[in-house]
Amino acid sequence: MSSADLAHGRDLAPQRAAAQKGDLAPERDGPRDTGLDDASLERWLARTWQTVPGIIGALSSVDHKIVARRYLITAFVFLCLGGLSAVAMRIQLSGPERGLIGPDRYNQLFTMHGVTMMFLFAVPIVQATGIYLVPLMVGTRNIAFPRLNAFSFWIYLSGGLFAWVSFALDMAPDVGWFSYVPLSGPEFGPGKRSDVWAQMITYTEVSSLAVAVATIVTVLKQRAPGMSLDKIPLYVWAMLVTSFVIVFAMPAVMITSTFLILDRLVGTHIFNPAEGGDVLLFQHLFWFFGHPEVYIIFLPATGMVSSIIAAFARRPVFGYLGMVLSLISVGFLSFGLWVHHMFATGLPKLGASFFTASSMLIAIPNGLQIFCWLATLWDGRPIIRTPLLFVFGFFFTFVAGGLTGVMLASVPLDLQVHDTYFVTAHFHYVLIGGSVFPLLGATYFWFPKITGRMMSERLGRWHFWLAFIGFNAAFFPMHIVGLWGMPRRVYTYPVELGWGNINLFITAGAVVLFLSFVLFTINLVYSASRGAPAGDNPWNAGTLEWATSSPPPSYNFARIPVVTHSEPLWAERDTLPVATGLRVDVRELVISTVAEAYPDVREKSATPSIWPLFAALAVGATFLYSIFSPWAVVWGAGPIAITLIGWFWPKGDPEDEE
Amino acid sequence: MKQRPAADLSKLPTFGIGPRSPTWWGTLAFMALEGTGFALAAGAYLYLAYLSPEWPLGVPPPNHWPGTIVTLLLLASVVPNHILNRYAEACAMVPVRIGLIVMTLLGIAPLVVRWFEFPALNIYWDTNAYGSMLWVLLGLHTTHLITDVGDTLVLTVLMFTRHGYSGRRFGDVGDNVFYWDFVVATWIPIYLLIYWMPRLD
Amino acid sequence: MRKGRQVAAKTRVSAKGGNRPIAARLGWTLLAGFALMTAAVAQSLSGPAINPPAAAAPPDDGQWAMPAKNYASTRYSELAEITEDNVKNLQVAFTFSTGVNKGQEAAPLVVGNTMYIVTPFPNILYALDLTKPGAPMKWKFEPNPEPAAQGVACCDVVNRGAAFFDGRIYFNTLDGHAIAVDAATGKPVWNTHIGNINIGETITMAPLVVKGKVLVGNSGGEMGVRGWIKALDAGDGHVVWTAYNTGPDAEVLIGPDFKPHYDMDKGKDLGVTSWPPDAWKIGGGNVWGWISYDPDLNLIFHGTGNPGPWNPDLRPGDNKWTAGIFARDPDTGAAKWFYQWTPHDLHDYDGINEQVLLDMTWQGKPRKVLVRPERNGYVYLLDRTTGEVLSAVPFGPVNSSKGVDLKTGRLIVNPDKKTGTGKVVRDICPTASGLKDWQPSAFSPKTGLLYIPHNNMCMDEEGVEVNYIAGTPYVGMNVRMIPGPGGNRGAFTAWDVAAAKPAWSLKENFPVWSGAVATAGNVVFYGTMEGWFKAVSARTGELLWQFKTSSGIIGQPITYRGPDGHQYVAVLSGVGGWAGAIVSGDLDPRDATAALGFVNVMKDLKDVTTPGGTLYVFRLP
Amino acid sequence: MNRGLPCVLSAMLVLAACQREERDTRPQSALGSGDQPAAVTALEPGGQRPASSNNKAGVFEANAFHLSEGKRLFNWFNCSGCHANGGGGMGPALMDQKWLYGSSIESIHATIRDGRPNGMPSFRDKIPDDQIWELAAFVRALSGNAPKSAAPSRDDDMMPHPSENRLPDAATLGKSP
Amino acid sequence: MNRLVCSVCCGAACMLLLAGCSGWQSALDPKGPAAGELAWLIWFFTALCTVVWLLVMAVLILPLARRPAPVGDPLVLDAAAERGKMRIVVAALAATALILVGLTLLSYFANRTLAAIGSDAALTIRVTGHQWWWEVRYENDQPNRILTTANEIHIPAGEPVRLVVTSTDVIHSFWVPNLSGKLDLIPGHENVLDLKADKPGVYRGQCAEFCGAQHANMSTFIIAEPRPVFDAWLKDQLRPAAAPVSTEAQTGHDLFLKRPCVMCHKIGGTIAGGTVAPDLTHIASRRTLAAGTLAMSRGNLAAWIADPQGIKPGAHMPVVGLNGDELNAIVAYLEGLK
Repeated sequence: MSSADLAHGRDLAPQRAAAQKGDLAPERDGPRDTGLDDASLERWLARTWQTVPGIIGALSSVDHKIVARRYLITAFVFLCLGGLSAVAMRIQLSGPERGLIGPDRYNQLFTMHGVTMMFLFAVPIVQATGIYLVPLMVGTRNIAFPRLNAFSFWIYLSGGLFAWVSFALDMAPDVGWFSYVPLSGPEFGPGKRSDVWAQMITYTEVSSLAVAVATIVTVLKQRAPGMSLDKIPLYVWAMLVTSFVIVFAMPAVMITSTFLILDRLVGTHIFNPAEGGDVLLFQHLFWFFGHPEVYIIFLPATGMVSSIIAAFARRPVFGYLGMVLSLISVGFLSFGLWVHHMFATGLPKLGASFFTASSMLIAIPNGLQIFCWLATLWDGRPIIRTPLLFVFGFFFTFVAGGLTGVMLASVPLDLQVHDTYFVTAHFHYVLIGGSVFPLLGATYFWFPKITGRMMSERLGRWHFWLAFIGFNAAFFPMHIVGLWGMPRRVYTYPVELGWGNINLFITAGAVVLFLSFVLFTINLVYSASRGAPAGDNPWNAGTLEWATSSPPPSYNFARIPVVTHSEPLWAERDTLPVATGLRVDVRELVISTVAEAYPDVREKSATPSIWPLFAALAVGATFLYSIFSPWAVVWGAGPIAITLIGWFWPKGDPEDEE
Repeated sequence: MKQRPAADLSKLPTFGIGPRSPTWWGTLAFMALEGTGFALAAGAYLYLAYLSPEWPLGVPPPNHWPGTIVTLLLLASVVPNHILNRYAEACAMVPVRIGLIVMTLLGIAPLVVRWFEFPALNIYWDTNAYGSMLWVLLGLHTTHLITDVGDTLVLTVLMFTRHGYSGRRFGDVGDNVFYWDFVVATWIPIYLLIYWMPRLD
Repeated sequence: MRKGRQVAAKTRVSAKGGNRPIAARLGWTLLAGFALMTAAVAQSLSGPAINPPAAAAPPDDGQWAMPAKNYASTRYSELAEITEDNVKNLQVAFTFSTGVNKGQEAAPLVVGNTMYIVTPFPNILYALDLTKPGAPMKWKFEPNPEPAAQGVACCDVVNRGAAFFDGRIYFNTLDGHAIAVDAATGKPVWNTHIGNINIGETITMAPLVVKGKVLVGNSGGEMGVRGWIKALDAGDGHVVWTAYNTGPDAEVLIGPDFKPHYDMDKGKDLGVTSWPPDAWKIGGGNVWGWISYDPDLNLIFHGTGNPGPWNPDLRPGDNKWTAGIFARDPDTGAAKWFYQWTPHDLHDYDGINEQVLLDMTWQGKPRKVLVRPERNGYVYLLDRTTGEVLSAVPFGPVNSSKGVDLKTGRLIVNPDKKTGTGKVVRDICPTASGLKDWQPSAFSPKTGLLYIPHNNMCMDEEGVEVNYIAGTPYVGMNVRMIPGPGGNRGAFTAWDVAAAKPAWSLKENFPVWSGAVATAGNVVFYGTMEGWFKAVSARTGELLWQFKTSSGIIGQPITYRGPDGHQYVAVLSGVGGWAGAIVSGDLDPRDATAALGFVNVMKDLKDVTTPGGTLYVFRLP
Repeated sequence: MNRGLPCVLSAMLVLAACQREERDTRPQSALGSGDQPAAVTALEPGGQRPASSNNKAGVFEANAFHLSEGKRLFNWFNCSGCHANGGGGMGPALMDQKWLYGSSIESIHATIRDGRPNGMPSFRDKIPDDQIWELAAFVRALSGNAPKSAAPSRDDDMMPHPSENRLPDAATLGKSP
Repeated sequence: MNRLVCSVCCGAACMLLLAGCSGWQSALDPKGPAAGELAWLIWFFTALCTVVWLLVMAVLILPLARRPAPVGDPLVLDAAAERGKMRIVVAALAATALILVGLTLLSYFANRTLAAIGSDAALTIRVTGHQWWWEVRYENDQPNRILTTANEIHIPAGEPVRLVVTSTDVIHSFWVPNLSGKLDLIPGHENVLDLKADKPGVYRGQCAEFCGAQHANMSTFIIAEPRPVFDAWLKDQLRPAAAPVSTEAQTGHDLFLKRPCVMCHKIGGTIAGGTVAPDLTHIASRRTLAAGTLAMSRGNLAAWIADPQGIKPGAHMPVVGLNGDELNAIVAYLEGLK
């Protein structure tokens, strides 16, 4: 690619005229990286892109890696909380008629487990991984809208705290993570428990949506020069599709939870069957989000699997185009099958059969992905390391979960297994198998990039086998006990039904699974401080994140890479082609065109700011108050507006002015 | 890893307008998600209407004049909006300032209508599900009006400060124009749903 | 907002494709009120004579000894001193405060030179001496009923009047006593306890004395009370017979003489088999309205109240013998025939309204008939010897049913307006209070018109779960009433009995909850809930005179010849009853379901009237 | 900061919420049998009346679960038959500020338990004492005397009246519905 | 490694074989045509899915058995081999699609079979869900033969029965796995479930949609009996409650009507007419108490009345505070209500 290509058609004639008239401030210029030697370039960039030390600096940081790290750690803490609540439930269920936990607390526990795992762990952690990796993989210096990104973290953190503080106060939601009306409605859900659910969902989804928007724009507009659509890493494709799914699915749950809080708080009748509302409307709206939600969690995992498989099989993933198309079609199809969560509600038979067909249909793109990976592995000569072990675990469990999913898609069959432990087993196979195992693999895979140190392979293998055995021991028998008639969400069961032994076995499995996570935590903490130094590219992988140092500097890349191949580091073994000409005294990055990724504009990325935190606090306080009074919206509007103006008002930085 | 310069970006402009700017794409993404919200709320309205033996429930259709006036105002505002857009693209400060003031006023005008319409509506939100959905739809759109007018207002003030002499600000004006189009575009289906669908029978 | 709803209700009733017959009838009703007015009047004046049977309506003696004036229940006086021309000169002769500010539904009685008034709870009986200026109190009798009875009285603690027979005044107290008082001295003669307030039984009706028997029925259809009618010996008050209106034939006094006209009423123990097990024991069918008596046929006619609870899901079946009419032998109580206005009543259509006994020519044949403007919205014409329905025509907007099948006698229920547990059915017309409730109409043989004071309202209903707990309400229905088509909540309609269509109709803002009286001077009197006492022309409905009383009027006006030989008109003013409970009970208008849904449609009544209890008597100067 | 926010939040919520959400299904031990009848009038000879000695009933009033149980029982025990959904009918309105027999929760408890002469039946022995307290708390909530944050909102039945959160705001909107 | 995978598979297979063992409330132990159809479907799907899964696992694991070859250039791919692989992938995809079409058709036809089961049902039973019990009403054209009972549903064996299910509070789900799939009870909706028990027997069911505090203890029993036994039962249940036979039972009867019991429960033939709690007219003829929470016995009755909140916390049955004698008397009375 030559400079001539880049300049083609990129001029701004009218604007130049305006500048001459004085309507535009004259373009300022500063030092460029063109002639700088590596050391002084890095000095310049480090000073420009640094996160200011000190507490204010930390709170103002807009570095996508710092925000992502916070996200990852917070999500991990919520994972632990969710896991602990699961263990507590399993202990209660380890035998028939146990009195350890009463129904009231148990119902809060399983609700918190579901809410935490779905909204506070699974979605945030896949997004957090994306926040960290996507800018690196597309070769840019920061995520698009970095302040929005920081804002979303504060929102997420306070939303999660909000949920768990209310749990500590005995006011956690107790109606299940999908919180069906009328049980969660004004008449049958006394107190503030369902309000906490509703507002906490709306609130945390604001953060997911913000991150999704940032991710989309990063992928579409900030790719390194030359990274045309067919050269985007599969992981980035997965995050892009996921973000689109989020953009179209999350509003549904926000609408649902908003309708619910309206019903509860200001007496609307949207879900009141007596006054023209309908309780099934809630389910339609919720599952319009709820089913894509599964793919929001699963699609990024497929991206991780693709990355790991490519690195260990030592070849690009087989069938790139097929993989991308299957990602996109899964994204589309995920919106067409929400009704299969409602087969037992007595829908018209023909409509239900249609949804059987559409639910089965999604197995085809998923199958294509599986086949492509298998073909890739078949071709390669994989060396078994922990990340790949987890990918094998993923295959083992996810395929099983996918197949039980096919069973659930069948209307008549679903009528027997719906809302039983069979379903519990199924979605844990899909979510843990399909998402958590890849995530764990991804942790082992990218940990060296994030920390600069390798994780312990020995502990990793122990971790894998404990997790794998514990997981299957805990969840495989659930299929059986579900078919034996055990409904989900029961806090106890009678002796006569003979579910005692198998439940004891399940609990034992759950404990093993939990222990594996203890081991994982130890490995994380140990390796972060004592692990072997990793180097830039320990796995000798091909995508751009491995082109920079481990951990990456605040500016990611000293010079923006120019991409010629979908696995740039494999294509350019010795020297990486880079672009020059960016300013080093301000946060300048390259905006490129959507399809071809021609460099188009040198735009400035936002500087650190404390205002996103203030804005998050204002929004958080509004939401908290809104549980108690609808006037919160009125009282909260002022502070929110002020913080937002503070956020967007130019402070005289060059980044703001040009 | 060693690096070799392969492209020189120094001649690239420092700001882009419209689809060339990431902000435009961010705005588009927000429109997509808000549009989904509108679509789902409208879907819920239609779903409940379909289930009901009659619609609206227990009241005559709402007086369409406030809605019609708002529609006319909004449609009329599209013209100055796009004139403003042209000036913003040309980075012409004085016309942009005038255009922003006009757009602020044109944004406030429908809000004034709404201010009188809400208390005069045919039904309250807590009367029945029809009332609830009516208020939800109207409220949703009013919220967008308010936020966009707020946005326009701040931008107007900004354009009168020294910060206004920046390509980015003109880009922001373009995005504001873009978003206003969205606010107008979402109104049309809601207008038909609220005022004319109940009169179809 | 309310205005909007009225319009909506109207368009729905008239415009919906499914309701075309009703719409057509409604059109008739409305049209008739204006366009056909003159024609109707002309026809009624020239048409064949319709008169009450002479034995049931003897020549007028200027007295008013029973609330319905006579056994034929015509509420028609032959006094003609007050005429269409001079009624505008009416002025107050005297007033009298009853001292009780509850709904005054009673008709004053005038016998000889004394006027008797019975108040709502605590049911004080006053005797006023009409011979002296200002009609001072002659005596009063305080029965001191149990105050707790107020807690089980549905719809205000009213009393609908006393009856005079053979030197005694007979009346009932809210707490279930029938009492005979010496008319001259005010001393009690006997006092029989026949109702048990602990299971919710009260008595609000005016007794009727027939052949030495005092006929009394109980109230409490909203409390799970089993309805009955008793005959008490006028002499000593002992119960001669009791006829229940639900349960086995033996208790309903259905015997071999029982010959209902329609198949649906034939069968053994229908009072049991048309109910779910045990439900008939708490099934309502009370007798709290009007009884008529035909001496020639030796039959009494009484309606039966609604089945309980209101929620129809809890009582599948026809629910015999509720919401119908019985013809019984007054001596034994034995039922002769029965007709059910509203089988398996869905909307609290009590069947207790007045029946006017008339002899007329129907389709060329002379028939002994019974005219009855019924709560479900139809004016029924029944052959009173057999119970055959000759015609049933709606006299206002009705969409809860689509007419009466004259072959089977069955009301054709509109399935769209069928209520049930957990679903709100909107815009049911008429309301639970009926197109016309207890408020009795008057019939003038001079015009051949029946003057019907009635309501014009619709309602939303939702069945809900309900527990039977003895002595507490057993309703199971949330109700919310709204004004009917046109927005006027009441109307005063003159019904041409021969033509079976309205002659004219006056719109009233509030339900016309008072009775009517017609006179030979071609003047008809009625009162409104704002407190206006109105005189209108019997032929055209033209308003001739009105007087604003101290409170809303829900009482029954009467007219009599005073000791001075002049004609007087009397009425009790004092708002209350079900319709006026919002004022008399000081209810909260914010709750749409208050007073079984009536409050919702009467929110503004508190702004126009206050509780009261005053007798007004008028005469020409 | 990160640590400060949750602390402040939790402190606030602890103070505000703990008891409100507790779901004690056997609360009888919290109160005596309620045998000490409450005075029903504010008028008392001999100067100032002594302060109420027993404020335990407040437990019921501030607790969302008990209020919602009270609301359920209000319908189950046919209270709604006479008092409708607070607007009254055979019995007086409960959602206004007029109290015939005293507005304290103890007075209402006494009213339900022992009845009142003008028609209110006595439910002594018919309703367990806990449930009477729950009913009394709900009755007070009807007229806005319980914390709104704990009070139940609309029913899933026909709308009887504007939602609880709307009531005081009718004036703000300039007219009542 | 391989051995381990094998043993896991074997273990899984063994567990599946065991699956048929726990018969009570098991979808795998069908006792009616609907459940039979569904069990067949479950087994078929399971078998097919197992085969698919084993194939995928085989393809995954087999290359591991090959000796790792030296790593080549990651980007140099043999075009012919790629094309060959593409063919295999496409073939696998086609096979997947074919299987899915087959399964979709299979479920469609199974659905049709299920719909046909109750087309000639002579008996309609209305089941209304309450927190946390089932109200059961046997519909009849003759109103006085309508029977209302609770929690236990007697049906004639070998005959299709139509259940009309709805709810008055929250969503519940009716599920008797041995006989049929589940169906939700939704306020504002009426759903129809047809079922048939092939043989007499007692089949346990349980609420399958989370419905609040006592979701776990909301069970039901379907008792299928030969037609004559069923008819006799129905007739017997239509009788009013048995009169108390002992003085203690008489005392209990009186207490029942004087104490809080009367506020919620119905006993046919007495003034107790509550509908918000289970009908107790023939409570002693039922197998269990409190929607399957306790077996019916004198001791359990006493325990339940004395402390329902200890047994079923959150249930709507309150602690009523009876002394020992009162409790015994009421239990004696209820025990006589056969």
